[in-house]
Amino acid sequence: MVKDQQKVGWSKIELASRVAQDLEDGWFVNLGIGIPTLVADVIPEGREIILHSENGLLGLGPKPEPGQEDMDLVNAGKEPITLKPGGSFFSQSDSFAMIRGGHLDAAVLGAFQVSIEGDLASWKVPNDPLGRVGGAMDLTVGAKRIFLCMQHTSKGNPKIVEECTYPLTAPRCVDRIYTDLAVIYVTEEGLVVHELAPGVTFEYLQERTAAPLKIHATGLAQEDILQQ
Amino acid sequence: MVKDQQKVGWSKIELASRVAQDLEDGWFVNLGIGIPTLVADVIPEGREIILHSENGLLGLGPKPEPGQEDMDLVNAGKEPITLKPGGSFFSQSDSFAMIRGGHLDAAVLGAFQVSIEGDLASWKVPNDPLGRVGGAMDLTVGAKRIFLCMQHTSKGNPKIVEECTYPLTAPRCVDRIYTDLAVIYVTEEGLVVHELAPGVTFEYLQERTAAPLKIHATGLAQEDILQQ
Amino acid sequence: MIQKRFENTAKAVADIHDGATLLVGGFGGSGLPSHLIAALVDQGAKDLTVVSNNIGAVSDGVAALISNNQVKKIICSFPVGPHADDLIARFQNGTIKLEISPQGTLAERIRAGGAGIPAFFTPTAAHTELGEGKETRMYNGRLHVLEQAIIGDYAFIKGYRADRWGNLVYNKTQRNFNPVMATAAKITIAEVDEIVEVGELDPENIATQSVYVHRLVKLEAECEGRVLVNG
Amino acid sequence: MIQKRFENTAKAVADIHDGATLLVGGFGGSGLPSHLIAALVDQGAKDLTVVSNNIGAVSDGVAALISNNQVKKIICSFPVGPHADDLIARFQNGTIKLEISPQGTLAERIRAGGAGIPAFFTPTAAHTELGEGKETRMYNGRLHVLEQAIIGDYAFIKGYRADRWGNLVYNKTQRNFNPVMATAAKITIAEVDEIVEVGELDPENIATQSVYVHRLVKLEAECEGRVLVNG
Repeated sequence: MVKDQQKVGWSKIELASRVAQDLEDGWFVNLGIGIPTLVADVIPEGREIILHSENGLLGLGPKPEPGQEDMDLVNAGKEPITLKPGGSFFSQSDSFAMIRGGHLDAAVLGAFQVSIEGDLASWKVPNDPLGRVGGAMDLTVGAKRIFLCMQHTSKGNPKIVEECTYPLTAPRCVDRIYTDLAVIYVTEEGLVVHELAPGVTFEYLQERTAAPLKIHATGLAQEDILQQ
Repeated sequence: MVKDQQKVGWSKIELASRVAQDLEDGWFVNLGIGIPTLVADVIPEGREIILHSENGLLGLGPKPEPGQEDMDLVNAGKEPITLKPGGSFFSQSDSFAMIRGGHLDAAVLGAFQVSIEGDLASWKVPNDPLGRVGGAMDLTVGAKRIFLCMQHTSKGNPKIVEECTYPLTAPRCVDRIYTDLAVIYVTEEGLVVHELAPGVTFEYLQERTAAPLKIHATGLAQEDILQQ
Repeated sequence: MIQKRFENTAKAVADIHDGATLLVGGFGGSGLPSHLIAALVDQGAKDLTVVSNNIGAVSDGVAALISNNQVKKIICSFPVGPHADDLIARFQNGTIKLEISPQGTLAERIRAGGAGIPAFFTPTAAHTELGEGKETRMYNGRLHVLEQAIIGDYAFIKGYRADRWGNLVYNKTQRNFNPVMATAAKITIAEVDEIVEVGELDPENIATQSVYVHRLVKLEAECEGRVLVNG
Repeated sequence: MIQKRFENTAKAVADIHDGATLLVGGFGGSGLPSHLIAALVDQGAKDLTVVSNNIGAVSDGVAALISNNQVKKIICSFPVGPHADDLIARFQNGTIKLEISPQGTLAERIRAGGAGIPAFFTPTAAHTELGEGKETRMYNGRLHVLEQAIIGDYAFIKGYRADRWGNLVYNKTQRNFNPVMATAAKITIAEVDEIVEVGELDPENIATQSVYVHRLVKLEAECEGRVLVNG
């Protein structure tokens, strides 16, 4: 069901839901700061996905009800969250041992730029004197799969590019890119579009992408996620 | 009070008590296997000495009463012990992080040989194909002080020697040597006898020691520990 | 739904292949996963490399695998003990290789394996026979040796209580090598006394997190299983 | 008798010298030892090297020391945030040095410092600006960088409950960097909500063992203390 042209693509929460759809039962998944943290609120019913937060928590649940916030129970973005039954707390060194040791099935992260080869730039813009790496470099070398979850463009500029011009977080680490416009896989054959968001055409998507896109061999899905 | 000549020197439990006397209030102290484990049973009244066991325990207490043994609560020698209030359990990797990181005030260990310079040999006899290092090498590099607690001789052969002929545990690591015959400090000036056990003369001690001994500048103590 | 429970130890160890590297928890008999070891004796996988602290301390430990000729290499800190005769014999006739690692280095190498650290410098064993042949470097005026991480194909772990997700708690010094070995194997198999509902374990008090445990066997079920098999 | 309790934060931080290296726990405002930081602002020690994950996240964190011109170097993973303006200004005019370390590398460098490991190889930051100038080596077909341990002269830690021996438990994600920083300083100072009798904390559930904590301040006593001082 294609929506009104005024509203093309997925909203942030729809995008988070689209990512959540692809997280498999039994996976251990880290959520980075920004849109990825929304994934905790939209885990599909009946699926046991154990969410990891870099600050030392496994079993992250959705946002608390208003008034139930506990500032000793926060996510990677320092926002109050809840703990699911079966959850546990541990130190930052134990948390990153878990990350770097390859024990997480996926990490869902934000990005400034991602290249056709899956290079990721997410910690520093070129003229920023500081940068803010946080756990991104550890997650990109450690998690079994890296799923980006981001707006397709930034101030009208494409974030998916031939080659990153921003400082790298890690080379060749990204497996999939989920944006407000599409689901794109990083493959040996290049960037392959698997799904278009409502109201998005392939041409519309390519115009907003600074790297050549391919259509998935079995064709493109295009669904209104809200109908599912 | 010099004892009957038939029984010269300290018994094992007297020796352990003599070591315990020199452990200071508030110290964290590891006990190795063998005679050192007896130290846990003879900590002086009123002194808070927190004993560490390499298998992941701080706050080791004395042996349990007969019938109260718990095979999930054992020391480095796999013998049942007790836990003092304030004690805690942790993994072997955390335990050795504590040891190697320099956090223990002292370790009380056994020895095959110790040299005039404080070299320690305690893990392998020359013709043994196997050896058994356990935690000895970590303790000797990690603990702030190494106190040996051992029989002065082995089958009549001196264990205190000019130079170790057995494979080393660590070079220049021993601070003090407590034996059934004497208390000896390893110093820049050589091996200095601080105390003789009951019935032991300096000459008797030197005869059983394969390295030159010196008398402590302020003279020698000689006490019957049982009187204290 | 996450389900890590296996019906019995035999099924939990069934796929262990010849030549596998196996980490075995415990400190002597304390916290020793002896039922998993017994199942592996029955299963018969050969040419194993076994990483475990104490080898000859008890008869139902790694010594049982050695006596059954399933082991080609041992990495440990303490090979001797009352049940080391078969290890000594096989070491002397060259059918078993032995690598002695200081206990703290052994624990740290396993932790490093689980934590994505391939190698680290440690002062332990510098200037000794066990440091010979290893790369060395000076730090803080002291000689250090470079040690390599250890990763297992499988780890055998003994826990006290588990939940369905695979969270584990231990009882007292039963903990020892179990939590660290749990982190360092592709497949970690835990034998436990009890399996409780998800949410019953205190979240502040879980010593091995669910992410590290892949298979669970509850010991009572196992005993029943063995009776059935034997009967 | 072991007595680690100090009357107030002012006395607990009184001896911190100019040029000291200070580890500060917390993740943003969560588990942040903000009362110890406030006391150090009052105390005024200068030329500090501060190791802490988030610098500009909250006003009562390390940002307060920066604004008071007490810091010459920051080691962190995340310098930016709503309270980073003074850091940015001082970084740009060259009065503060900044070393950015990936968060996991930062945590591991601190753990290494506490564990007697002077250096280790990690895949994190290989092929990036943060790995530049560091020794590299291939392991398992992947580039790794050699990272150095961090040790503090002091660590500021926030705990939930303590006992007189210095054992600590934390509340939920308040744990974060606190347990690891507690291991890596010559003097670790903990501010806690409560001090209980020795033996009241569950021995299975102590996240920071007594050996790592040298000074304790109970926050209520501290608040009274500050009122007295101010009155």
